[in-house]
Amino acid sequence: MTITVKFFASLREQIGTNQLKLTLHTPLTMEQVWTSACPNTPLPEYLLMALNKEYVQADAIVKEGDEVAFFPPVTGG
Amino acid sequence: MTITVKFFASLREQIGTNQLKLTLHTPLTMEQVWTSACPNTPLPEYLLMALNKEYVQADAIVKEGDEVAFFPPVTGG
Amino acid sequence: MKIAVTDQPLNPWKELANHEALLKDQAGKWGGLATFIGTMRDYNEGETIDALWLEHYPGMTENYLQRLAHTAHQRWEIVDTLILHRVGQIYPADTIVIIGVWSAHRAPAFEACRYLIEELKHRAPFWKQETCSQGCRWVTTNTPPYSAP
Amino acid sequence: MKIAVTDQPLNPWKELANHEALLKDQAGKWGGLATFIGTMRDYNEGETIDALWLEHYPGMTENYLQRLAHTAHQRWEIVDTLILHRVGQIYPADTIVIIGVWSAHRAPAFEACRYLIEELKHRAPFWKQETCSQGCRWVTTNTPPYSAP
Repeated sequence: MTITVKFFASLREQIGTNQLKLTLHTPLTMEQVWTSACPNTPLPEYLLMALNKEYVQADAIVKEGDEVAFFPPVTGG
Repeated sequence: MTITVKFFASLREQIGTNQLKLTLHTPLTMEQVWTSACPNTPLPEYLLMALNKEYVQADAIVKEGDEVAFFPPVTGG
Repeated sequence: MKIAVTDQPLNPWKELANHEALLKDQAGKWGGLATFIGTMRDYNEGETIDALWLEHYPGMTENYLQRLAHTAHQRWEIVDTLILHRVGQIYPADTIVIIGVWSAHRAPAFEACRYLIEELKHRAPFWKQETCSQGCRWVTTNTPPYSAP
Repeated sequence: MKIAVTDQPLNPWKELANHEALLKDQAGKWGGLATFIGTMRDYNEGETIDALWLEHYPGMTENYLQRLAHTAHQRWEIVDTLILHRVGQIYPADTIVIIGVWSAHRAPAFEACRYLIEELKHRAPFWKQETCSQGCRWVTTNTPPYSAP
């Protein structure tokens, strides 16, 4: 099963890509997706995460075709 | 000594004039000015008063050439 | 700082744009503008209102608004303030009042803007007379004093 | 209710006037419009800022703003709401955000307007990168959650 993982802002620069495709063999939590996508980077302390464009917690379950996003605290307005 | 007395809004209609000149023989308080200007009308409960275009209390002293105004609670904005 | 009372129609967008253009020297210094635009409703206390007559006390009203603006500038960190108020005969959907507060940050802009409209309604010498099917009546409900945060 | 994210310059007066024109049917139903207009300052934390790059999460950002507007409509008695936000490359004095809340009364207009800008700053997926003489840096200070009155 394939999912899309997106990174924004400083995290995009740190990871070095804005998007990658990940093939999973079993359903994972958001936190496990982070570890699969960025095996060498520990989970940042102030990380925000979204599943299919909705905020979720680290234990949310990711399924086939989902869009996952990781990003730093927001600073708009 | 002569002073000007102004009335606004519903009070102007009630008194029947927007302005009158009053000749005083001695300094009066705002409340005494009201009684001289409107001898038949008791002081309204929610009356506001201004002396030379500044809010004052009923015991403020009126002097030669002053402009006195009486009006109801305000309702602008 | 601009304060005005006028018997001419007020276009809020034009007034705000014109005033902001005067602040050109300070462009980049403010990060927030909070505005309040008061408009005539066509109803009040359950009744249809056809028109409004707005009376003021020439001289005292302007002085009072000027003092309010000064107080706001002392109390909050503000770049500039605009207060415009219509008088005379007005009709539903006409603009009655325009308040604008420019500030480096949004909190003082919001707080000063709210303070100005509340104090204006509570104490500035304006009086409204409504015209409805039953004739004319003076509005009597005064706005209570405001305690700013 | 209009929500938009755009990489084109925002003229707040034109946007507000255009949106209000769409509410023509309801003219006379609102008595107050509270707006907040956020503008790019040319300084931040004591340093001169030359430009700002504003990034967002297409799709999620618009959804999030839409949800905020819905929440405001449920919580306050509101006639209509406008939220516009700029993205991409911007320069000092450019408009970043426009919020407008039309309501029969001023209290809900003010409160909902403040709520919308605070929640937008706290949670809507936008990120600012500042360009100054020392180069580029991502802004990191997030706005704390807001408790509406």
